[in-house]
Amino acid sequence: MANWQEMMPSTRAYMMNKVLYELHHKPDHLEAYNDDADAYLARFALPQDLADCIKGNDVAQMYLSGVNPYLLRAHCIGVKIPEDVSLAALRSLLNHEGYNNG
Amino acid sequence: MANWQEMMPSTRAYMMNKVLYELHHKPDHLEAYNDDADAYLARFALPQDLADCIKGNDVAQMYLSGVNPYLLRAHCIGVKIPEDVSLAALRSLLNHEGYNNG
Amino acid sequence: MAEITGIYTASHTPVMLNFPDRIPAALREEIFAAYRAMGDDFMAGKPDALIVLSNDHLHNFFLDNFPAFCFGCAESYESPIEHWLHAKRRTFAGDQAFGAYLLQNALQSDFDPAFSMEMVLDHGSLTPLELAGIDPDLPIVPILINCVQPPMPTMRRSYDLGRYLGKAIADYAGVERVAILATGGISHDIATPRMGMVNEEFDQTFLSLMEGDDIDATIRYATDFVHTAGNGCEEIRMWMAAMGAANGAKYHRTYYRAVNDWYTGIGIGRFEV
Amino acid sequence: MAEITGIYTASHTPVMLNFPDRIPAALREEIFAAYRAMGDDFMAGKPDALIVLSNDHLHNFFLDNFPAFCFGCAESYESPIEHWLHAKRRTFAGDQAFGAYLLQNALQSDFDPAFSMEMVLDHGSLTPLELAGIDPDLPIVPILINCVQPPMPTMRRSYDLGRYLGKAIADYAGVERVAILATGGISHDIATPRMGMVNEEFDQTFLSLMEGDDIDATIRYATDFVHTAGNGCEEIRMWMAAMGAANGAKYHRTYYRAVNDWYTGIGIGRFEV
Ligand SMILES: [Fe+3]
Ligand SMILES: [Fe+3]
Repeated sequence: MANWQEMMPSTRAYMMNKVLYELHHKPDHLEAYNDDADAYLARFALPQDLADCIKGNDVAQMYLSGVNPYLLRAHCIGVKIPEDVSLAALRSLLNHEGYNNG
Repeated sequence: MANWQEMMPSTRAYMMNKVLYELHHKPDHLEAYNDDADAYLARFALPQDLADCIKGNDVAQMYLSGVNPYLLRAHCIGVKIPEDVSLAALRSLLNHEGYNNG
Repeated sequence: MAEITGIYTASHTPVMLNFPDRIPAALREEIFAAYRAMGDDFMAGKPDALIVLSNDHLHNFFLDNFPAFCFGCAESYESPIEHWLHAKRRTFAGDQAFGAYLLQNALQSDFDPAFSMEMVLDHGSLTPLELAGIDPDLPIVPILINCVQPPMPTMRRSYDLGRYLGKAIADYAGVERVAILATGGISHDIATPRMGMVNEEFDQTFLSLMEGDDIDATIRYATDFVHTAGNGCEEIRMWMAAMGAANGAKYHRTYYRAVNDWYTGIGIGRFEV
Repeated sequence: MAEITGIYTASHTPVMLNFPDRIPAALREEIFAAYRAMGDDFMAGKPDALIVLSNDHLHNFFLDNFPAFCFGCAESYESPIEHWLHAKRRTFAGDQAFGAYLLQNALQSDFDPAFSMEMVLDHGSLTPLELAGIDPDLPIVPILINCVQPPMPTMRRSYDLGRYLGKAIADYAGVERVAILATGGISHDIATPRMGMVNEEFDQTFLSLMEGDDIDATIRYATDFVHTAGNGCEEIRMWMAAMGAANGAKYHRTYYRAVNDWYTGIGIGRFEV
């Protein structure tokens, strides 16, 4: 049990963090993402599996990728993933072997 | 004699710093400034005297306003103020009472 | 030479504002009343300035330039920065001269803070000030500690920062009366599988240690057990800093509840300075 | 346990690349040859990694979040960031694991650096590496010290940071051979009325102190007289850090010229580690 997936962000986590950060802090980004998620994500040179789990609102997989949890939390609220859905997705990992290897 | 006009940036200096920083670091800003300096400067809630000395390439007055000298230097090169003109403007302040009160 | 009128610690969470209805109305009112009581006590000290010890939640700062400590040196601060936060916009007055003094002296005292002349404060600073009813015209100096992205400053270093602040405030001639609000914690998880599973045992032990006399034991407990109490619990770095500023003054809690449906162990208290 | 193959100090200035013709060709060739000689000596040590001690010139960092120290933890670094710099673009390899190690240990050792996982290095790092002919595939860890916007870390604190780095490098198992390049200074003014009036007397005294045995006297001279030698001279903080990492090893200059038409006292040297 640990508080963090990664004690130093990996480059993969950094790349996903950058998308989630810009999406909710740069003007017009959220609108562009909502209009066309694929086109928006193509702006970032993101590995396909990371792009897929963002686009698919796959909260569990985003968590396991090492994304910063505050960025993940803000993203869940910001793109209006229902609270009980995101909570259930996270809870599903409680006994997952990849949980909290930090 | 001191190395700095201000040992902590004043809010006025901050405002001018922000213009000179964004002008040379944000995409399309330099082009927008070159196209229409007044319109570009109007994006910033800048006191008129500060806007005037930027638009007028008044290197001496920018210096005295407390602008960060690295931002000033990059601006002089970036907007192609001739090297000998900016140097002469700065030199003209050597005996100015407002020089280096830091 | 400034006098410290009060040093307060209080949890914060955006859930209070975004999902207030996830808990019963009576509990919500009890919690809000506890924040108002802190605010009343706070204002009774008639401070001229407020040091807000808090943290940015990856809004002003990103991983391209993430500070361990950041001192605010602006004339004013807009809030909130979160487009999704259910809070009305407000502008806090900033005490720029006080911030610059604390910054300059910190650099002379072997601390290495970043500084900021423009920040839009997030819920971490806004929520407790809002709920406590603090006048936005009371000039603030935000001092932000990285609690949200490893690697972070240690608990002891955060305590040392507070020690520095206590001394520097006492030496400052620019204001007469200064309050400190340290906000964050206690046990909570943000966007992890444990979210909503508050570790009340951690919180009770931690609060008892805060109320005791053994500063080293408190720092050690915070260091060694924070991993059992959630990533949001890392924010007790601000409590460590408050304890440093209090320099041995007695702490007592004024409120505590483990509120699982707000995901947070909500603790409020003050030092007897 | 890594061995330090060499600790180098060298001035940098964009003028070298932007306005090379402001000085006579023979002088320019003499200077470029001195950088190449440093590079040859550097590569003869066969380092596996390079710590670049330099400073950002308000390109990556602005006053909304200005770090005193910033440790680079990226896999690679583009350069240069200045749209107006006459240099060809290149990408430096980064030693991310080494940067993370130095960062994490710094936070455990009572330093409070910011960290960055994405920076586009400016002329301060690029120029000396370019002129010295350093292979861009040699993995680097950029460590940036604020020398460009008061308030800044003290000369002594910069020395202490170098002391820390020297010890941490020696304890690191991830690479075998590490070089350090500290770049900045010596006397020069950037965009001030003194620009182009190099204080050669300061530089000669400073270099002699660097070559002597009295570290405290060197730090004191840097602290007390930097204001006579220009805002660009504040960059000798990197020389202080190099001196800290060298931990008493002898320094000798390999090149010095006061080059008024390049606005800079150009000094190059190395520690006998
Ligand atoms: Fe928080
Ligand atoms: Fe420089």
